[in-house]
Amino acid sequence: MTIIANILGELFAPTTAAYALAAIGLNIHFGMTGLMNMGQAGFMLLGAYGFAITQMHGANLFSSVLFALLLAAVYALLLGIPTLKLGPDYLAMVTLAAAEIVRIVGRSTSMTNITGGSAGIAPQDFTTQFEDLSPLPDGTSTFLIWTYNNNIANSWWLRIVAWALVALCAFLCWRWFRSPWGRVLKGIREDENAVRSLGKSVTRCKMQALVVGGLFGALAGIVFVLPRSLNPDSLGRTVTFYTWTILLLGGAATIMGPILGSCVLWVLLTAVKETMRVSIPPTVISSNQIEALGWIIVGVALMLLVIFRPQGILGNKKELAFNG
Amino acid sequence: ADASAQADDSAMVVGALLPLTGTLAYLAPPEVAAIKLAVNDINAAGGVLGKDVTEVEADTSDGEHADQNTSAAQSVLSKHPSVVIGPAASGVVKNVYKSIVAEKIPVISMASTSMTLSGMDPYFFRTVAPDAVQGAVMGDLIAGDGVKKLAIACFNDEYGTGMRDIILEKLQSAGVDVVYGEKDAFDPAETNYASIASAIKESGADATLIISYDQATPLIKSLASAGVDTHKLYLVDGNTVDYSKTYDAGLLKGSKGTIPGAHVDDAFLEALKGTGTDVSDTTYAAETYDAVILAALAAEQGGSASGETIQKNLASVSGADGGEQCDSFKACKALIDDKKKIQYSGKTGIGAFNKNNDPSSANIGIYAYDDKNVNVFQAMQSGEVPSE
Amino acid sequence: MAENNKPPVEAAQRKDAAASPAAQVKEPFYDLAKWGTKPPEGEELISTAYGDKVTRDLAFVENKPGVHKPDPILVADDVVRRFGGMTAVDVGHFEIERHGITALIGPNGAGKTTFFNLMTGFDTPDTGSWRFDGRDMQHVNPEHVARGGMVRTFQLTKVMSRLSVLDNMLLGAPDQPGEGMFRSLFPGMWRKKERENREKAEALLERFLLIKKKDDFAGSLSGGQRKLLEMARALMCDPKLVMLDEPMAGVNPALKQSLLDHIISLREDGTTVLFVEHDINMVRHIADWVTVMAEGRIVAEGQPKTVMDDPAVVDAYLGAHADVDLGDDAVLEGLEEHA
Amino acid sequence: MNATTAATMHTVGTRHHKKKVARETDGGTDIYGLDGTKNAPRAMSRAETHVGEPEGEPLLDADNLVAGYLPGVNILNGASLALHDGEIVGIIGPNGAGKSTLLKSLFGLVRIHSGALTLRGQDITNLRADKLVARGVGFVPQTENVFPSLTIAENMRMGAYQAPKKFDERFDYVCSIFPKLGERRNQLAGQLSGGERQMVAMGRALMMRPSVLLLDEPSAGLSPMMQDETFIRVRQVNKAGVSVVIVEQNARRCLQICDRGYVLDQGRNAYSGRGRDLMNDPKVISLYLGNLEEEVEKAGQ
Amino acid sequence: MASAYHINPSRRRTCPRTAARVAVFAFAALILCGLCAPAAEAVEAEAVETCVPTAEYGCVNGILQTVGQKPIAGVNVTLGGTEAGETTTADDGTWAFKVADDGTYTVTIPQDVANRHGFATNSAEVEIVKQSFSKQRGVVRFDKTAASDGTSKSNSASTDAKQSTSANAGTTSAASSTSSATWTRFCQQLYSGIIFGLLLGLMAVGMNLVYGTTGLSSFSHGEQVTLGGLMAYVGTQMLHMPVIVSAVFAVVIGGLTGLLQDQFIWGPLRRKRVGTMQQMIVTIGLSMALQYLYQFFFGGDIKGIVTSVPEGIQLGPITTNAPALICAGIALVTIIGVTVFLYCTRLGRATRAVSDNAALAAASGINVDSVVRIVWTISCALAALSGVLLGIYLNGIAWNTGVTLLMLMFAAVTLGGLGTANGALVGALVIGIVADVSTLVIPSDMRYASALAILILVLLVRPQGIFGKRNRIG
Ligand SMILES: Nc1ncnc2c1ncn2[C@@H]1O[C@H](COP(=O)(O)OP(=O)(O)OP(=O)(O)O)[C@@H](O)[C@H]1O
Ligand SMILES: Nc1ncnc2c1ncn2[C@@H]1O[C@H](COP(=O)(O)OP(=O)(O)OP(=O)(O)O)[C@@H](O)[C@H]1O
Ligand SMILES: CC(C)C[C@H](N)C(=O)O
Ligand SMILES: [Mg+2]
Ligand SMILES: [Mg+2]
Repeated sequence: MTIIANILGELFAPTTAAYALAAIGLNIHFGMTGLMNMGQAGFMLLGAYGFAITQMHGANLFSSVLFALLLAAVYALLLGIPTLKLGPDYLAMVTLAAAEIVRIVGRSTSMTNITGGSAGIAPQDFTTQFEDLSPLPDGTSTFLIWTYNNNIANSWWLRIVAWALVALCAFLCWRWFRSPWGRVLKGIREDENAVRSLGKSVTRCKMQALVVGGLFGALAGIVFVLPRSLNPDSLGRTVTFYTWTILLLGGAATIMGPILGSCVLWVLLTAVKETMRVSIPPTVISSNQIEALGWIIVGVALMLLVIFRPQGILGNKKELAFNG
Repeated sequence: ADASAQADDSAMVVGALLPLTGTLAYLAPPEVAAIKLAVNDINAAGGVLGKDVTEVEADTSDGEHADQNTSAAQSVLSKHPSVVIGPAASGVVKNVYKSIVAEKIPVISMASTSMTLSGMDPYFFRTVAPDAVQGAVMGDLIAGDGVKKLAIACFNDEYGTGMRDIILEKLQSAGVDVVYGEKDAFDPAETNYASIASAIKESGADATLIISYDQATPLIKSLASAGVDTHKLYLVDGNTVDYSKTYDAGLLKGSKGTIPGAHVDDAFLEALKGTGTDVSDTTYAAETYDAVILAALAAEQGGSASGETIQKNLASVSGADGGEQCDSFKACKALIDDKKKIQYSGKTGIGAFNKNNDPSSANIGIYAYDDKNVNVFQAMQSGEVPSE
Repeated sequence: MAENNKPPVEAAQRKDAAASPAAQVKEPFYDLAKWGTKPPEGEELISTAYGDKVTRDLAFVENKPGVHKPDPILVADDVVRRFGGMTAVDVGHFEIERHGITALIGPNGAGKTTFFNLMTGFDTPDTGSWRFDGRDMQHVNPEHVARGGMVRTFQLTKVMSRLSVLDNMLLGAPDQPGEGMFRSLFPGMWRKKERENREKAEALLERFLLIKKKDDFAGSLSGGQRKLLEMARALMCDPKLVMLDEPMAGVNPALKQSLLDHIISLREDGTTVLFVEHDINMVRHIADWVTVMAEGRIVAEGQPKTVMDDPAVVDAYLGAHADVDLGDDAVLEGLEEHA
Repeated sequence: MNATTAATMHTVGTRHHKKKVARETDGGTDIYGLDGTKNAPRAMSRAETHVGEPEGEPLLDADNLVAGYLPGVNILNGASLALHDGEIVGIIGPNGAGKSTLLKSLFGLVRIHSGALTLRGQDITNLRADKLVARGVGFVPQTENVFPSLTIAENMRMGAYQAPKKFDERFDYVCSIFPKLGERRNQLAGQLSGGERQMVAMGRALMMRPSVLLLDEPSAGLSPMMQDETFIRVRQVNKAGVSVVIVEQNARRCLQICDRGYVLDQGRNAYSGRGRDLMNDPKVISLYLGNLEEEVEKAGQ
Repeated sequence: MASAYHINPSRRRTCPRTAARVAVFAFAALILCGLCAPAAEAVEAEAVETCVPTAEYGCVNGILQTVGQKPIAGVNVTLGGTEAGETTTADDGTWAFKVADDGTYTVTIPQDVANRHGFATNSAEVEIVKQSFSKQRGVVRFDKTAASDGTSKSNSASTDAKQSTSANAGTTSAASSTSSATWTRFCQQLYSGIIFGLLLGLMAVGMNLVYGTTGLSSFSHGEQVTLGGLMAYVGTQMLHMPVIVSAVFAVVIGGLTGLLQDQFIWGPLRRKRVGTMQQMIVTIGLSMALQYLYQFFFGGDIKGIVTSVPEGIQLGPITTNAPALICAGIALVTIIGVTVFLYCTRLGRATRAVSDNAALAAASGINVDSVVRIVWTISCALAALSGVLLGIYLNGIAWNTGVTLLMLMFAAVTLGGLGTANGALVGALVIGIVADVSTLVIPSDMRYASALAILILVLLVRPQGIFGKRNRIG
């Protein structure tokens, strides 16, 4: 029972929401505009830094979030102005590199005074305001089969806020997808020169997409660090890769794809690992090996999912035929 | 409240958060074994409050998998533990402790040595002394050996730079010049040590201090091939291990290392192996073992396996307000049954928890490498852990 | 699709086919030529005002390269583009008459497409300046060029594969307020315009025989259909000057013929047309003015008839076999003799 | 047919069509309402399908092919084609009729769902392309017919992939036809002009020396001179013993050199006949070939 | 880490003052000692050979050595302060006192010894607090000259790189020797950058081959590298084979995995016409599975392929060793071989043709499937080879070595121009050299950031990479 609660709990865990947000942002980048952003984690990290650092210095919650968004937007502009003319694979590399640079600089000893260096920022330094804002009473609540703390860390309150954000972003995305703006973005995805020849401002649209997706990424970063701590290494390449996996698993260029993908990935991961923990006695293979085996299974499952449903869970198979 | 209420009349459940996969996975086997051993020992002595103690584990992975950190915590939490042992690394502790202590369940970390964790939360304890302690010992060791120019190869990680700063302070007062690495630290994910090695070689240092995890394995070899004297290395707990299988004999002869905790005897290692886990060293095993025993004793003394009770009694069973010394669960339980105050002195030789929930005193073992590249116990330095 | 929704022609055909297949099989499924662009019954045939004016104006222009024209819309001076050691374009002076249909012809690799690229900002020349409608167009990026009213198509078609044909067309429409990021969130602000655009797009698609494919991905179009879409999309913009790069290569001759009427009607809507084409009949049929490019330079200009009869053009472009029936064995024998 | 009657006809047709379309597009996805399964089987004699076919066993015989790109949507709805030894066969038809699809399905690049396809009597249905090349079939696609990041010379080498030793000799031959290719041999094909690319594509096919050559609009984008050159060379190659299937929109030119021609419409055969017969058939002219040339000439006089 | 930052400036500022204070105290202490020594003798500090602080005792100890670190034996060391004592230094110069009481102690050596060796002072003061780790032991050293004191301070103020000047070299030649040391350092860094670049190039070239043929950026390529290293480890350390045999074994296994992967994963995906993005996700999944598979079998620690330490070779200003040179040589030769293969062989051209347009390649008579299979096999074999060399050169291989280097591999191929064979080499060299040489000016934990920044800068100037070519528009 607890296992099932745990597994299903991942469906709406804050981490799932954070990844869903990041993937929605990435969906705007890649699914709509065709920007191969391999550095979504960079946006997340900057968002998280922007939020946590200002919180640490006592700013109020709203301005902290605003600052985080601002930071991500500035980063997107800095990144976008020179790089948006690059071909997709090259853009991928530049964004990946830029995100790594953000992380490496953030964790470097010379930045300790600002970012906390490799130690990052401890949760007690930046989560209190958010937790205090909660209208819920202190303590723990149980809803159906799930029991979580109301306000602290991995809490109901965070879940509510995180999923509200996801819903908001998904709604925006939905609006955009079916709008002329979305159409221009999709046109850019297919062939930017064609769009250019029709008088659409490709650079502006790409930049808008990069910024908007980056802002969603920054929100994702905040949601990601709220239940834990801010550690630059925890928002590294792995996170970007997971985000991509989520996006393509759910189906790129769909509204619900990123959300569903996130749920599937984390539920799958937890399901496998939890089941392994209880079903294999450590006498057969060591605990280390059990956990490793869990990851192996998840890796293989991911491969199989893509192999057997390459367009993603919600994707359109027809689109796949024109992938080139 | 819900969770602990349930735990009140039920048996004690020890939750363990261990780095079973990821970059710290090499540390896990002794910890796993130590938990098993402790649970076995407790149950052999009749369990806690008459019931057998059970154990649940989850894999926190490493700091790069922060999502796994929290989901592991959630996994353990959902099984209503009375106490959570772990996580090992300081960074991971920060990622998970809040959601656990919010449930009023004590967290006892066996290996997180960052100084920023001191007194972080009333429910957070550790059975290992913070880096300040080891750093001080190491600094004296280096100065006392007459080193004039020291190079420091330190990795940029909370543990690495934190420890380095303490050592630097010590060295400075003793008049040792740091010719490399005073500010420079390398990336924990570094793979290519050639350039660091050549920089150290060029710096003309007469001894080298390496603060790292198992990055030391390739680093030492790079140093050796760059021509740095590998008989004058100083290693810390992250990398003071038996290198007899790793290098040709004699490479490290004369180098020294420090490891917190009392020197555990071979019997303990044998006992660990007896749990069926494949262990080759005892790094952090004693700390893990003691953490479990302390928690069990606290439950026993408080008469309940709830987190709150354990938290309340942990300091007292560790000897914070005196009592009769005892060194095993069985012996201590007997004393508690006799309604006596106890003071558990375990495998690590740490003192009672202080007001920061750090060990009030600790031991640092000094080791030297012999010509087989095995770290041989030399001496033990003990003292009080600063609590300011 | 329900049976009774079948196009009547087809339904009839199918019935007939069942009755006497052999007799019916040679009937086409529909009559393509009927899909021309002639005005509906009762309406005036398109006005010929602009056409007449241009013909009048150009009649007095000298037939020599780089000549000045009475009312140029595009004027290019000293435009040079080199790739490595090769000079792809080296145009001294070139003008395009407003409201005229100008054909740009020349052998392969003459630099026609490159010239298009330069004019529309997709490529930057080594030297040169050009003015469009009185505006200096140097260093203007492609999107602004297009918004300025100079729209081009690509020789190697660029369709947006994973967008429907209709969406491809709608992208061509100018001034859609919904293409702003914020405004797009409020459908009220762009619904109406969208509807208008859609109507226009559908009308165009119908002319270009693509209406049945309007909801399919453009990536599924055949080579010729892509050309058609490319051209139709450019016409969505209502450009002042449309530059068509071999719009009819690969288009079925019957359809091509009917589309020529459409191009002519564009002129009467006030659009200037510049097109590259290798089909001499088409050039003869619709062009008011012909410019010949070779090795990057403009080597001849003039009235279609004059230019086509220029021996230099015949030599370099049309070739010796222009009026010969290639099925003739003599052609092959001649070849062997030369060899 | 004169221009005025044509004009009236057009008008009616257009209007008529508009209504038709409106209804049709409401309905659904079946592109032509011609789902192969719903269609009544065609009961045509071989002679009717392949008018003017010479005696004997065809070299390449496609019978009643049904093929398509996406599951459930057939593009070819029973197209047939026969190529005899030493023939040039032309295929013409409106855009989107399925001409390219037919060639691709002959060459194993589009999946054939039903129908028979034989080469010299052997079944080659859905055979992998490179195996067909080994059997002497060559193919020039309509679009994307060069390797953009390979140089011209390398593109030619790919043409001679299965006979690398003959490269020099054949390359000289190709260069004699398209001198430009020789001059620019080290330029990347991706940087070439549209027409130059087409030359590369055609040259590649000529490098191959197949026994059956499938050409998809080889003349598109070429200057008139080069177009003529191409057609002449095709004939020359044909005389040297290569049987050719050629799809063309430059239909008149094509039919001039063809022994026989097929008109394809909506994925099936509409007409067939000797090249010259088709060229002069008023029906075919009005439907597929147009009369631009005549009109221009008329205007010119 | 914050403290590290503050230590330096504060130290610089306070040191002279402290020194002065020490001198004053020493003087006062001398006088005090002379006056009240008999009275203080009540408490005696125990002179011991070595001292380890315990709950009962603190330690005052040290080593007496010359400035050049030669031990000075047989010198009297006097302890004064809370407790008093006397001892002589041992042969290795060490001396130690066990003290029972907390308090301030003064250690003195004879003035003439100090003068003879040019020590700045002959006495020092320490505070002992038995219970406190930082104060329970006081280490006293005298091996500081007045002159060298100054130099070392200015040295520590300058960057680490320049500190190599030995303190006793004096002030005269300091400037010139600093620059020559910097030059040596530069050469050495450049050299190690080149070697690493070559290895990186070898790693990347296989990935570039796959990209060049299928358009797929393989995220599991890092794991293929790891596999090579681990297999070599299995060969040398578990099967006890010679290194060469193990390397061959590793390469064969690597190639085999490539072949099998293509057979069972990539081949079917291609046939289903799955896009490269989707395939990329499959490689991410594969990478994950493989990483943990390695952890499953080999655990989480770093494995050394060879246990011996190679002897250094001096080449001008550069120190190196035979294995490094051999590894670099093999890498270079292999990369050149691959380039020749790509540009001068029929199969090589075929791979490039397939990458451009697989359908057309098939229409040219290329068996696309078998070409791609060969490419996968070669790519994985090359990865395995690079894994072996890497394991030897970097002195160890762990389950995550490949994945940590993946980023650099990507950077290298992108920098050079995706899909171009020599691009991987040049890109890798640039990355390797920049990463290593930049440590001369920036902290080494940021050195990869500098390499990545170079990547970005180069791409801004040449968006298609160094060797990439652009196709025309239109
Ligand atoms: N990016 C480029 N790099 C090198 N050469 C180029 C590039 N773009 C075009 N060229 C060369 O410039 C010349 C002119 O090309 P362009 O495309 O303008 O010819 P064109 O007149 O359009 O020919 P076609 O009728 O065949 O389309 C060609 O020889 C082509 O090879
Ligand atoms: N890749 C594809 N996927 C789906 N449908 C396609 C695809 N390619 C072509 N089609 C459809 O198949 C039909 C026939 O296409 P095909 O390319 O065979 O036409 P075609 O006769 O060669 O026309 P054209 O003369 O314009 O080249 C068209 O309706 C087209 O929309
Ligand atoms: C596992 C240990 C080496 C962890 C280290 N002491 C830390 O605090 O991070
Ligand atoms: Mg052109
Ligand atoms: Mg076609």
